[in-house]
Amino acid sequence: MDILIIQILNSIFYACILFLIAAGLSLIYGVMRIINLAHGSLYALGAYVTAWAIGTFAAGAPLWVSFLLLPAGAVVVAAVGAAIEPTLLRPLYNRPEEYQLLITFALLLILEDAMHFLFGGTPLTAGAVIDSMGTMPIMNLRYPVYNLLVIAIGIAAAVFLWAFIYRTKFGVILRATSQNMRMASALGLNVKRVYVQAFALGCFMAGLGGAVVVPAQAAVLGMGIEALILAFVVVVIGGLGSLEGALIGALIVSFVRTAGIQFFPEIELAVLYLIAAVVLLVRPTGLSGRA
Amino acid sequence: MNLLETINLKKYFGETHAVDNVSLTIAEREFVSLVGPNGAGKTTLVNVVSALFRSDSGKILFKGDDITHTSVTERVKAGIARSFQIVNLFDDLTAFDNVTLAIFSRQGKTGNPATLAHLDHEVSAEADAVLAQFNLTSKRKEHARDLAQGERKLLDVALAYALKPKLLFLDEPTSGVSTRDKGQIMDTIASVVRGEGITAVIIEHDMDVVFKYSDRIVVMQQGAILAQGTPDAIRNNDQVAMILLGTSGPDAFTRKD
Amino acid sequence: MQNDASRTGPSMLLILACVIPILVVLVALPKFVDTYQIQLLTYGLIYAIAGLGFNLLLGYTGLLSFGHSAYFGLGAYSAAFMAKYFGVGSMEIYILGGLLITGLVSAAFGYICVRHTRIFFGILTLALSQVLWTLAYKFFWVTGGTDGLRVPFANLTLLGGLIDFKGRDTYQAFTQSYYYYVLFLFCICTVFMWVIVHSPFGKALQAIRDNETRAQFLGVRIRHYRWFAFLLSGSFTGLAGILWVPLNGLVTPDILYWPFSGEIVFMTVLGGFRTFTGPIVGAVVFNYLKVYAVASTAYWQLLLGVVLVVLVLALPTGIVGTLSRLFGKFRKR
Amino acid sequence: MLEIKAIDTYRGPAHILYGLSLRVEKQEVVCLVGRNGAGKTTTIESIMGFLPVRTGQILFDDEDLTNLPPHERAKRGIGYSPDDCGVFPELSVGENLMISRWLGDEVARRRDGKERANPEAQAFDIFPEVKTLLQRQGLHLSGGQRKMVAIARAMMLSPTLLLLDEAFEGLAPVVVNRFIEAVMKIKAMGVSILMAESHLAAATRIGDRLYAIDRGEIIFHGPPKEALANEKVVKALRG
Amino acid sequence: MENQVSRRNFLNRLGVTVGAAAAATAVPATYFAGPRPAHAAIKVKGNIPDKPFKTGHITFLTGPANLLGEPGRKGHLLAAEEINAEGGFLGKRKIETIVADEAAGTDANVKELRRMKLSEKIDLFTGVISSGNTPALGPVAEELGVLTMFNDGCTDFLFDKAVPKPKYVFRVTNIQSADGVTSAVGAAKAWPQAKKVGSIQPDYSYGRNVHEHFMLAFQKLVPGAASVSEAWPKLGTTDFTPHITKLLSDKPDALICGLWGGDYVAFYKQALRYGLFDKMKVATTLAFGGQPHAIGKDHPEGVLAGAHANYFFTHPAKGRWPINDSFVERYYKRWNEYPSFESDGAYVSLYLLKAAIEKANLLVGGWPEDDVIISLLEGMGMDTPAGYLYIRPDNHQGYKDTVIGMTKNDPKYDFPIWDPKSIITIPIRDITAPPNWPKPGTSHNESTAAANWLKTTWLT
Repeated sequence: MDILIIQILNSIFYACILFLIAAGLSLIYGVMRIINLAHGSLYALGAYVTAWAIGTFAAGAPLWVSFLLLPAGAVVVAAVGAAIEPTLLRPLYNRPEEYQLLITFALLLILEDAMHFLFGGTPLTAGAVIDSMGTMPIMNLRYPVYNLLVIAIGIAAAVFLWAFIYRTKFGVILRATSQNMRMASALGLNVKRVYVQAFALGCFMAGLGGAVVVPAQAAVLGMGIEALILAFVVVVIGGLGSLEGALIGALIVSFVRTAGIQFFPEIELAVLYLIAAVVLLVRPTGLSGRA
Repeated sequence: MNLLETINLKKYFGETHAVDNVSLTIAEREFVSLVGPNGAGKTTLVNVVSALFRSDSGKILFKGDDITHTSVTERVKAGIARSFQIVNLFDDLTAFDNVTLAIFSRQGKTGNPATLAHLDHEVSAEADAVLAQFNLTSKRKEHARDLAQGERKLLDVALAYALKPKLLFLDEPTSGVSTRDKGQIMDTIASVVRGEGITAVIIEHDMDVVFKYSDRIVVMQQGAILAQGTPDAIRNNDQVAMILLGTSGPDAFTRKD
Repeated sequence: MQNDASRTGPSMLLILACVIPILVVLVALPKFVDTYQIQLLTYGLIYAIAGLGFNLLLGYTGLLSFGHSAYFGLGAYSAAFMAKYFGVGSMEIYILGGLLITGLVSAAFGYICVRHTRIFFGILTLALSQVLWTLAYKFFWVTGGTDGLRVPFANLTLLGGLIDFKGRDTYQAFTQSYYYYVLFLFCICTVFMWVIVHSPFGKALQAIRDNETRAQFLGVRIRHYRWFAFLLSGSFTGLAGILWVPLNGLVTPDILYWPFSGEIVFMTVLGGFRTFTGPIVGAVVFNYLKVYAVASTAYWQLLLGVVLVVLVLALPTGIVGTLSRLFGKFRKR
Repeated sequence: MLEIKAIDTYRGPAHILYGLSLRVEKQEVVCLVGRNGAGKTTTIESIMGFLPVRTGQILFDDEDLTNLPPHERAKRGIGYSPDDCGVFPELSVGENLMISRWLGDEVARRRDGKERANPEAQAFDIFPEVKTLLQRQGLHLSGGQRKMVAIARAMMLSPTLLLLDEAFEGLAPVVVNRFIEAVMKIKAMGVSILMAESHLAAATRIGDRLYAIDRGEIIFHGPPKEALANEKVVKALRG
Repeated sequence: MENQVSRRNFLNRLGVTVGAAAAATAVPATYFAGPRPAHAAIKVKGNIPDKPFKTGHITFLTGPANLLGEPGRKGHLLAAEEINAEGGFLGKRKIETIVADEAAGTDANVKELRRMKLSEKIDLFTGVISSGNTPALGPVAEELGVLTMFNDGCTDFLFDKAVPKPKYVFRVTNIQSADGVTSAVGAAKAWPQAKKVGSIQPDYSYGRNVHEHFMLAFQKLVPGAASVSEAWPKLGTTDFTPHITKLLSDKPDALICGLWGGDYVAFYKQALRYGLFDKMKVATTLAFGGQPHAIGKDHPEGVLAGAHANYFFTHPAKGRWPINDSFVERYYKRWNEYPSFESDGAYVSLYLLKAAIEKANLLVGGWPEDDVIISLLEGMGMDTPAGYLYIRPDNHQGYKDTVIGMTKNDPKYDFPIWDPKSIITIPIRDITAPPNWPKPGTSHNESTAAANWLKTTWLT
């Protein structure tokens, strides 16, 4: 029973992280029709920056300093995104989508090594944050309190993002641009600026995912490539460009993965890819996507 | 004998009745013009008959066979070809290759990966003949994207023609072409089509052209056939004249049910 | 964008005039350069075969597969299985058996994938290749897991047993013989692919790429043709995988993982995917580029990434495309 | 107010407009009539900035717009209702209107030097029924409703010039009259209008002046009545 | 009870020694790893070219495995610097090292080895951490004919199957099957009641090897013991929580953990948060395998901490084995950290080669051919920081007595070390297959010769 609770909590925790990454990926696709292969690396960058910031500035400082530094990864990644869009992506909007895919692949290669260069080859951790929050008992077992915080952040992010997209001026602009870019510009929206903002927001989400996950795990090279492929599975299952889809997909992937490790470890990953392939075949727009 | 027959054909787009209960027959070797104001449903009718769209209801008979539910390829094989209002070519291929492709397809050779296309002299000769018929010989080696608009229009028709169809739909073959080139293009097309005895249905708005080349004119409005007849009969039909000229004041917007 | 492949009636004389000197150089090369360079070039030629196959889909059919690692890996693993479980050492049997397996799988995968185009096609190919990757990774009792399977050249025979490499210190002999073996197959593949893209079928593929609707209205059965192109493409890439195994000595799941698919795309774009020779040049250059990048800096990915950025932004037609444009300008002057 | 000087516009490889010139004066309804594919939409899109103009100039209130992006043109008070209406399908009607209201505030402030008292007034005055649709998704509007929303939305921008592309296309006859009234109302509000129309009859009813376009060239320019009498125009528009 | 008595007998029969005794060498060695004493001058016969001695070193420069790769590289460099300070091999040939990253993947490593030999013309290939890589690189080294001293990647599979008759390839650290068996002996001694065993292993050959040999030995030592839970996280995983939960749910008495490098660090930190160490006894094979300071003070005490059955710098204890004292001192002075078993392995590799070269020079004069060096390396013995090392001629594998101990915090260090009282030493001959034992695929089909030997002969 206690195990079941922990496994459910863990699945939700993992779903939150996946949602943060996938929502950004989906948002960028929704607005700009670009599949960002570097998205996982941006997630990793968020993790590295937060771990580095906490390791550098919060050593020996009170706990609140660490919490203050937690979003550093998300902010930096958003800034990186805001720099990437106008320089690398903008020249390619009129070109076939192959080139957009390729440039993000190049970006992936560059980011992976840039992190290697900046943060070194050894994993960075921010375990002090999670350890300082301690654990709570769940019947016979213990569970890190920090994980609950991440779940809360994940839910808050989902609600916030939803509200942001469906309830604010910027959200209306974003949706309008994604539905009809030309008309949006004819109504006075600076589409270039909206694209930068959307891309930066998508990157922010990925960076946030990395930032909140790093105290619980660690920032290591290659974490982005693994995350990307799972985020891909998430958005394919949920539906490219759909926020609800990212949520549904993240939950499915996360629970299937937990069950997979418990019951069918040999084919856990294969099952996820197969689900994605079947969804693509039967409903290419995903479970909650529109035709 | 009727080559094509549509029976109560319908195609709606939401509230728009693009093709509304159209029953039309086309006889063999006829040159029919399809005219009518914007949005009358001419192009939609051609799209449905050429299987680009599925009809909502009704039947299409070709040479007496029911082809309502056949695919584009099957209709092409049966002998229905068409050109497009907005030029629809293989832009990265040469004019010559555009035409050879149609010939290869007609001869069922496109499935063959083991012979060199340019060594098929029979096809090359035919392609050159087709290009010559359409006055495109000098553009043989140009990529389709580099041709002038008028030449592109001609090539579009040439592609359809190279399929040696029984029935050829030509959707505004002179639209987007400067006035200068229009007459020449129509002359070329008409001479080829007449010369080969192909049944042709042309959507055209230049009434000079229509009156000059057609055996029969079909006038459409609001998705339905308003009138049809010989050029002379249509010329003298006041209702048609008013609609086509758009001079009928508010009546122009009256739906004919 | 220029398209060499679709020029009407390629001039045989001109082609032979270009090809024969290159061929002579390639044949004579082992006399002049050391084993290591020959070995690198062999890798390059093998990737070139993969690139040729891949480009039939990307360049000629207009479908971007992000899962071609699957067919390369399948070819490689088929050969490795034959070596490990059936004690087969004959390269010819590897090729026949491997082609059969990659052919069957690419036929099956292709049947599924060509239902979609554009980005969905890309994602579907990616997902399917990842399925194979996890299988190779997880079913270690068959595949050796991350350790992979060894295919030592010591047990290998070429030309139905005429050439073998028993005994010690035969690496040099192997490298030379195998280079010629691969070179020969590379020539066959190139000619074969050249015929395919210049055949009526190849023209039909280009037609589908340029204008799907119109191709349909010429009576071309689009999905059918795409499927067949997929099958051919997968088989070429599979052949490359088969040839790669003895040279590499072992096969690991890395070549099934999606970044390797990315590399196949990379080399094709590097050379220029709108030209016939682009993928060949791209594959050979990419191989050198990567080897020397890895050898000279720990940040080789960064180097490759920057090259790719420059390529996409400044030279979208790739090496061959850019050269032929420059050559064209030069000639016009 | 709006002056187009000899523009040449291409769509991809196709040369569409050949040295086209036209003018719209203050508080004037100008109709651009021509058949499908004659270049009407291309003209409108050139004015809006969607298509680059290869040669020629576009002046608005004596300012050269030729090289400005679309949103900058909108900011100067050019409202636009495209032929497909361009209503955002997954936004509510309210949100559709809101987008141009934000800019409209800026446009009005820049022009009048003060805030708009009631930004919605103009739009709802023209089409009161839009008020009842505010919660509805763009996707679920009928063709006529979509046209109304598109025009109301353009009016929210507080424009000085309104570009209407095929505003009457596909409308039931009763509704057409409502739209013609609406155009008159807009004109009375002091807004200039450039309409792309394929129906000569409708154009002659509402246009103060008329340009006829065929194959990318202006073949006639003058009062609507004269257009009806002009054989060249009539020929070009028949079909 | 009877079982326990006989088990104790087994332990005795195995020759297990407990506590700080150890380092009693069976054979007195002529050579030892470390700088030459000041009074002993280099005696060189014949002319030696002063061409640099090129060495290729592939190791993990990046990724979680860098925790093992880094000390290996540092050990190698320390030895090279010391030897070069004497003028190089035979006083003439200075060692030059080119390094490449093992994390680039097996295929890339194979290519890099070929480049090093064919293009850079290296004289010696060394390094390699992962046991996924040596079976790939070993045969390639044989093909290329490059003298090779692997300092790790110690899978049995290398000399059992991949290179059954090695010529150029040697390996210095203990054979892999000894890892699992050593941990099993340590665990059986500490927790004789533990019957339900859980296992968490990296999902590749090392993990499978540990799992198999641990279970094999443990079931012999603790009758009735059975595996109740297995978790196989991918190498390089950062999130172990689903695996930890799985282990918790299956409630084993003891856990055998073969994770290493950064993976182990991540695992133990996450396991702490779920209270895993309170719920079961934990035995590891490589907890102390990385840089010692990589393990924090938060690591629980009483965990059986393996060091690949090789070496941990606090053992032999200070004052008991001067070779170790001096090695630790010099290593710390050079790198400002303590050595790991990888440091020892890489360091010893070069000194082994040095000894063989000097011996060969005395025999044949001039710079000796590889063949002569190889024949002298075969069967060579040497006193090393870890104790006596012997290179067995039949399989070119280095053997030394295995050690393992329990974690304990010591105020002198910022990280846990072995509790001196808990350290056990097992004679290697008691836990591994003897020379010329049939290899897999000959008279048996076990995964390793050791497994077959354990099954058929051990404790019977």
